[in-house]
Amino acid sequence: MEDILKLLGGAAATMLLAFVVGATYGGLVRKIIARTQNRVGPPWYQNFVDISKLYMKDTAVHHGVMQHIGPAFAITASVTVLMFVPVLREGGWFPWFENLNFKGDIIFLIYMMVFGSLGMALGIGQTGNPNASIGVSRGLSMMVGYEIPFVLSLVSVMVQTHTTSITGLMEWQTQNGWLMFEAPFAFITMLLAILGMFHYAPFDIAHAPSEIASGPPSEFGGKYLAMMMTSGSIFAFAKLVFLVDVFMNGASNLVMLVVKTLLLYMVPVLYGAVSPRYRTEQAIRYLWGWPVFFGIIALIYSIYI
Amino acid sequence: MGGAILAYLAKRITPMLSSIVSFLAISSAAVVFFTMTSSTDVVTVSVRNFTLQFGLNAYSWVFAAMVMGISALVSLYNIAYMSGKDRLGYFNLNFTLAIMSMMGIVFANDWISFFIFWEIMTWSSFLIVVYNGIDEGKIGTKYMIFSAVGGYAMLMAIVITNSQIDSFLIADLINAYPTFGHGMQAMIGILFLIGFSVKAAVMPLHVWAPRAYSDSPMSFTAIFSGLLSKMGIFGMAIMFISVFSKASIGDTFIYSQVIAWLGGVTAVMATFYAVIQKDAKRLLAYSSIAQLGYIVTGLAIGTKLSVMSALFLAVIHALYKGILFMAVGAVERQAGSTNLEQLGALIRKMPWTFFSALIAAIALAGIPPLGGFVGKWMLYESMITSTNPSHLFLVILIFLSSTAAFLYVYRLLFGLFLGQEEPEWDHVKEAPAPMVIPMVLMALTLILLGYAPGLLFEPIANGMEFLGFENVGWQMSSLSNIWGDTVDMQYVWGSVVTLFVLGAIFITIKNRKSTRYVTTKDIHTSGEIPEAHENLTYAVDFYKPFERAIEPVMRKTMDFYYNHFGNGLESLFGFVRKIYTGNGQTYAMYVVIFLVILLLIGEQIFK
Amino acid sequence: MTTENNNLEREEAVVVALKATFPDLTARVKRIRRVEASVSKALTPSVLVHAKNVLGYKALSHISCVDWIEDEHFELVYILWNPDEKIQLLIKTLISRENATMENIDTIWRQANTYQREMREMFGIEFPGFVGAKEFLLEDWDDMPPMRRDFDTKEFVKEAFFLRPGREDAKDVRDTIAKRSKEEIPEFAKKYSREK
Amino acid sequence: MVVSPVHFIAVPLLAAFLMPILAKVNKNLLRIVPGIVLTYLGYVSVVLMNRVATEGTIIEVLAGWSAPWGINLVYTPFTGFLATLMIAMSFLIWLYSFKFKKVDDEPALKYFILQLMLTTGSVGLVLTGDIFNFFVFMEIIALSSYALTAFYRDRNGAEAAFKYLLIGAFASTLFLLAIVLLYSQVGTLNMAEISVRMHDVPTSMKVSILVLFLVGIGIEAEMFPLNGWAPDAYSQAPSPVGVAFAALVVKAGVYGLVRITYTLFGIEGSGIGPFLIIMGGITLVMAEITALKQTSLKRMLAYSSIGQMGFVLIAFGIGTHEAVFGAIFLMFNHAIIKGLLFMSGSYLVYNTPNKEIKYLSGYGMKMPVISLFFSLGALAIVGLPPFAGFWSKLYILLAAADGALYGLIALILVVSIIEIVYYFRVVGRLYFGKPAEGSIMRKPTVGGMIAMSILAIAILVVGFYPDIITGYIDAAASSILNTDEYIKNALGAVNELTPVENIIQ
Amino acid sequence: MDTNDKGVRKIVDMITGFARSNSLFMLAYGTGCGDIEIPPAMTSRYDWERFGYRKMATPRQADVLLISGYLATKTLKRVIRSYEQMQEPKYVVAFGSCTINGGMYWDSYNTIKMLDHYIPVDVYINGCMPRPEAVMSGLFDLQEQIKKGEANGAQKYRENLEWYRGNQKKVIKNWVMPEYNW
Repeated sequence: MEDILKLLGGAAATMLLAFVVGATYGGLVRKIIARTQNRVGPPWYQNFVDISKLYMKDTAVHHGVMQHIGPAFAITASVTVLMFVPVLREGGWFPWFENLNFKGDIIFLIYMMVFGSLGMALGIGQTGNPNASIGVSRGLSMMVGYEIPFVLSLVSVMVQTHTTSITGLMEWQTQNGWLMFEAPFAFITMLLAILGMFHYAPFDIAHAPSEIASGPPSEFGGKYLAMMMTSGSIFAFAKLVFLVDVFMNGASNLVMLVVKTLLLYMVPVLYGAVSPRYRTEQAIRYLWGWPVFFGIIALIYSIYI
Repeated sequence: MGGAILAYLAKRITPMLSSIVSFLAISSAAVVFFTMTSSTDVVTVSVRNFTLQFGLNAYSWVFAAMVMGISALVSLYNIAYMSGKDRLGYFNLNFTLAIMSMMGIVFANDWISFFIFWEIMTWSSFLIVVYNGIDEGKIGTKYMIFSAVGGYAMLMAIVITNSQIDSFLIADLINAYPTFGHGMQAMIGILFLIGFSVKAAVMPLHVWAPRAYSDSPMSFTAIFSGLLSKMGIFGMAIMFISVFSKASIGDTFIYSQVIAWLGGVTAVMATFYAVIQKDAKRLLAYSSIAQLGYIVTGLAIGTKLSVMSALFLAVIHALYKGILFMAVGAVERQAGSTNLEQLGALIRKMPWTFFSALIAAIALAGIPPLGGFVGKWMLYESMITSTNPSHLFLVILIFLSSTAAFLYVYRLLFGLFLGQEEPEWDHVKEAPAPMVIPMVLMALTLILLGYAPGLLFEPIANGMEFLGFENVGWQMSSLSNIWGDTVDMQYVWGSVVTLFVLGAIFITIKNRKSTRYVTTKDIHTSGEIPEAHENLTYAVDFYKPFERAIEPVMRKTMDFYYNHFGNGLESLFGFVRKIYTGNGQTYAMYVVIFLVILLLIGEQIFK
Repeated sequence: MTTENNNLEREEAVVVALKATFPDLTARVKRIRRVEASVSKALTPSVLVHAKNVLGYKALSHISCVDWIEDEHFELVYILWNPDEKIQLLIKTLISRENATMENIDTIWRQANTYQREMREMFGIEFPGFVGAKEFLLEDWDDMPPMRRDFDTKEFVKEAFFLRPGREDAKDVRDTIAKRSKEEIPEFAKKYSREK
Repeated sequence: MVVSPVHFIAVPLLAAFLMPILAKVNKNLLRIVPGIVLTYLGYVSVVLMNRVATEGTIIEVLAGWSAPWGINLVYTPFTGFLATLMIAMSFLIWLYSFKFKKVDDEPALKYFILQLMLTTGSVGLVLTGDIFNFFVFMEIIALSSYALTAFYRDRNGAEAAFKYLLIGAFASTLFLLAIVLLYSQVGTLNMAEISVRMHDVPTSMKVSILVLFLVGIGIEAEMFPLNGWAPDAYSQAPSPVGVAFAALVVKAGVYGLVRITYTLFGIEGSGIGPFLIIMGGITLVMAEITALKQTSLKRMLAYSSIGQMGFVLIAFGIGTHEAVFGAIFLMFNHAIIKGLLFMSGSYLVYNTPNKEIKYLSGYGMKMPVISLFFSLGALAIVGLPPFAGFWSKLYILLAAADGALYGLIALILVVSIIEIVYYFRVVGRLYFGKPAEGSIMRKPTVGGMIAMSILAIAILVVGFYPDIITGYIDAAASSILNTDEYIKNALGAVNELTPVENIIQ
Repeated sequence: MDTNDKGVRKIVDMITGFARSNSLFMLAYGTGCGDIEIPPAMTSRYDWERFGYRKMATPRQADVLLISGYLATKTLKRVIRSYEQMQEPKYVVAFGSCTINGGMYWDSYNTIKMLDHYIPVDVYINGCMPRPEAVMSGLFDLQEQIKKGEANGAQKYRENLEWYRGNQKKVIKNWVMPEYNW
């Protein structure tokens, strides 16, 4: 009984950590984008204020059951991904930090990342807002785009290290060095893939505020929008931790974790801050172009080393 | 055993005039099947100089159970779906015949009875495909030609095997196969594979499938795509596991490579076609071809894990494809059309259908908590952990098709159930009870299989052991691959469901009082108030951007080549027909010439 | 630029050309690059077609309407522009105020359609055979066409809208601001103040 | 009542000639007489079949002359089986055409006489042991079928009959020439003796005789280059005659071919086998391909029956016991299925302009029973499992596989795919087109319905439980194969010069 | 924890006030000429994002409705519709003299003169199109009001809806009012 309590406590702590770090990253990103546009930019805690204000909204409106439980899908997905990714290697500062993770299988995580967006898409579909469904169709098509390089790099990593679970990967990395260097092509493919995954500028056609009135979440107000933003930030953090675990052998303590994740996060953010917006088919064509090319090299590399 | 045979014999005699009788017949057969215990005794029917043996072994038990269970449910659905349509007796006769023949195939121990029931299944399903009279695109003849090609290829193989080992028993072929010469092994193998891959709609031979699935009545398509195609898989599994594995290494490599890649290509191309379809039925037809592509790839890879995943996926596919087709049938019956671009917002009117369709869609897409993920996980693991490198590139192909599967799954649900509420569909009511019950039941089984896949692993494992694998390990609810990585489905299922419930509770409780439902007309249209008749659903050309992205791949369809081949043949036959000119003199002249030739060369022929 | 500032031959040539074909038309040169012609109502369409095809006034920039309420008629001014000669030609016609009607000329120029819609909504001029949506700028307007001078806007506003008190006359805001912040209005600005 | 093979010939001939007189006595008597005769013959054939099964072949010497000259009837299991088949079929044809030409009596009389003549001719041909007698019966068949084709006095009926006459006459002359040559060499007309003395005939002469025989009887058996006349004859003849052709005439032709090649010349090692296979194959392919392009239903059925005959030839060409068994089984199946198809087909197209298939759409609803028979026939002829056709095709394929003739198997299967195409095109149109308004339906006569249902039941029964007739076919196959046993019986009986009386009861 | 106890209540109000004031989501309706003032306020020179203001595309997500110029009766109809679609604590900032007393259109037959008779207005910013600094100062006032808790325009609208409806119906002739989903 006692360790279950400890486990749940740990899980709750990780969720809180994820939310806090995720939201601060959000704030930092807005500040960095502002700085690139030569403006001061909001304080780092701006995301917290936004989310708490949205939670404190008095009224909320929904168009039916599916939209009502849409955000629940999103939260489930992001928290489950978080749960199944080892946030800190054992023996870190906060021993009770490692969460419910067990072997943390990669293929399961790939599918889990899609679970959230599909669930949300169903909720958005129910709203009946044409802008929202256009956003969904673009978002899903884009998803097919970036999933391929994402999977290519993961498969090549799995083949190279002969294990399909993250903890297995981390053990492998402890022996023979970070995968970032051991499987360089896989890492390059991954970098190109996460450009698409985080929906920042070049690939933010799905949420384009100017064209389709902020796309999918256009009918989500008040608590639904808040729930979406919380799950968004947790999801961002979970993805980053996943990538750090796979390529940089995770982090033993919080500071290392934050540093690594921030560095990795800067790639899509900075690239996004300066680039215009792709149309959907251009995005798909791009994502199936160079990233897949590097991915194939990574695969060949992983087979024959 | 005798009971089961007796039951389906009973079916054969009573030409059902009403679907209720057919439902009773099938469900009685199902009950008999499940109650009967011993699975070893053999019934033989002797015909002239060879005997037709019928027996049930562990492997065929899996397929038999699947066929019986699903067809019993679907026949319940059939009562409601077909009520009010004409020529009911005719339809039900063939419906029951098809199911009976599937049971026959599964029971058959020897190739001849296998072939007999295979052909009965073909032509009875043909008579249903052409049932509702729409024959544009010559679907009836196209289906008949392809299944005839398949059937006759198999007949040729059977006949040749008999000439080699002059016995029809499947078991004899399996043990005698290694002794054949190289050429003979290849010929028999290829002929059998052609026969099975026609039914399993593998790429080059799949052209009949999309129209056949979408044109026949929905209650039959649930059986057609769910179970009939599995008979192809049933045969293919026998060939791959027990026969080819014993053949010389060189051969098996070629077979498994070619078929695996064929399966992969089928999966990708069929999914791309499914995404751009406008009609729900056609979309589902292409999607079932794609799923079959996965199963075929799983079989072809041939490792213990991949075959287990293929069989597991086969059963799961039968389940969720059954639900989806039944759901589309219910919508078609209630709303009158299945065009994705016109329908919308049926969720409030047909909640139960939507629920089961949602569960089926989640399973089809392979999303974690449900059974679909288990099958997909094993398939991927088997490919990643497999030794030969080409499987790795195949993983990418399969993964591309399963991600694109999310697209058409969403388009199906969105097209039918979500989107704007139009006055045009206000009259739609929930489907009648006999339609909804089977759907919901199947959905619950899917959820159950997500929680404890072991329930299905056990029979599959016994079946595989029967076929030729040794000590196939299985756990109740955890999957593992040869590298020792495990996924504990109970754990996954539990965490996902609890989190979901928590999230749902939280979002409902949070200022419950002031959350209000608002119709889909009250949306942000920059201040305008859309009247009732204004249709704002965005459903036409839903994935146009995606279509433009994959456009170069889609230019030529397989039909294009087949039509060319068909026209070529047509013109050749036209030329041949000219020989029969029709006037007497030429016939007489033929006779004379023939006589002369014979006299001249008579020496050599009749020495 | 070719023209000396007050050499008006080209404008005169236009007047002569007009008079040649339409003798009973009074035309005169208003100023450099602008010629006026007043035409009877029946003749207007033919003059317009002539101007467009023969004299090269390809562009119809606007149709405006002047409400001479005192002598009971509307004056329609068709403003044409000759891009090559760079001369503006004004064709003026007088139509009666009561149930005013005018030929529909959107066959000659498409854009006349919009101007005519505005004429119909704002002045109540009917253009028979003219196809255009009823509502143009005003929504659910059931009063009489607002641009006519017999429509008393002040009265309408007082009755339709709420007026914020304290704005009875158009007081000069600068004095109040200067008084509030105790500054002296500078000398040169004084002569504009209305305070006196 | 003494029962002997001679009755098969005597009784129907007698009846045929008595018919005109009887017709004068009572108008509808002429319809009943053939029925009585055929039932009696049916009884005779059943009794004889049992006797053959028990004691072996029955030899019947006519009018006391000994073997070289006398005519003797040889009733072996094979010929017996064919005879019973033919009688049964002609009985059904009689039933089918009972109400034929109700309107004016005069042609009906001619029709029934000719029908009886046709039956006697074919039965006689099958039973006779003497080559010349064989020729005589062949002539009877030919003559009666010429007349029957020309029954409808319209233009293309006459043209078809003329074509048939032209080529038929050619055939008989060749056959006669062959007999003359043979007689000059061998000096006897009895088949058994010929086969005994055949080996000392010089090869070149032997070859030419064989070629003449082959071409002569080939025309009757519709081999490839020689079957030009068949499709026109089939399609222009009235429907019951079409059935007669399919059931009787072609069977007789094939029997003749088989009898000559097997008994007279012996099949082993003499190259006739492969020749038959090749010719059969070509016939099969050509017939099926042209059938695909046909627009009129009856021509299509005609070509398809030619194709089936080609298939039988292939089977006989292979020559093993298994193959011959398959061939006989296929002949049996072909007779009943083609009979059903012709009967139901002719009802369907009775009043469509020149028998076009495309007017048939939607007949499924209007004439449910007839179209059910037709589709049953179609399913069976193509060889789909639960029906009769499947077993025969299977046995032949098995025989071919034993002989390692893989190319042949592939050819047969490809051709049966073509067969499926054009049959199912018709079935599909029957059931699932939209019925055209103006098509008036032809109500089937009671007799026709009975005949068709008997055939349908026969197909189903044989399909589900083939063992009923496999026993007889086995015996038939073995009897045709071992020629020396045939010779022993035939010569043995003749040497003792046993007159007709003391035939065993 | 007894929320109606004075001290705790104050803390809760303080937090909600802080949150609501420091993250205002603008639905800039861009009706009149004032909308041209907002881009400079957003971009690098004035950058109102540092105070937590953000421009949102749909009324569902927005808190503040910026009415930035004269309102013809036609646009008033859409503005009311969007206002009603916004979620509860919502504020209206109207700037430009045209919303205060009709501005230079004071005698025009189809512009409304006093906005607050039709929808409750929390902050008026005068000036015939106030410069970005004025807009910013107006928004600061709004933030002060929110912090003090006085910005209860939505509540006022809800309470005397009939009065508002009456005024609106007076100007907009046959517009059928969809029911208000507060």
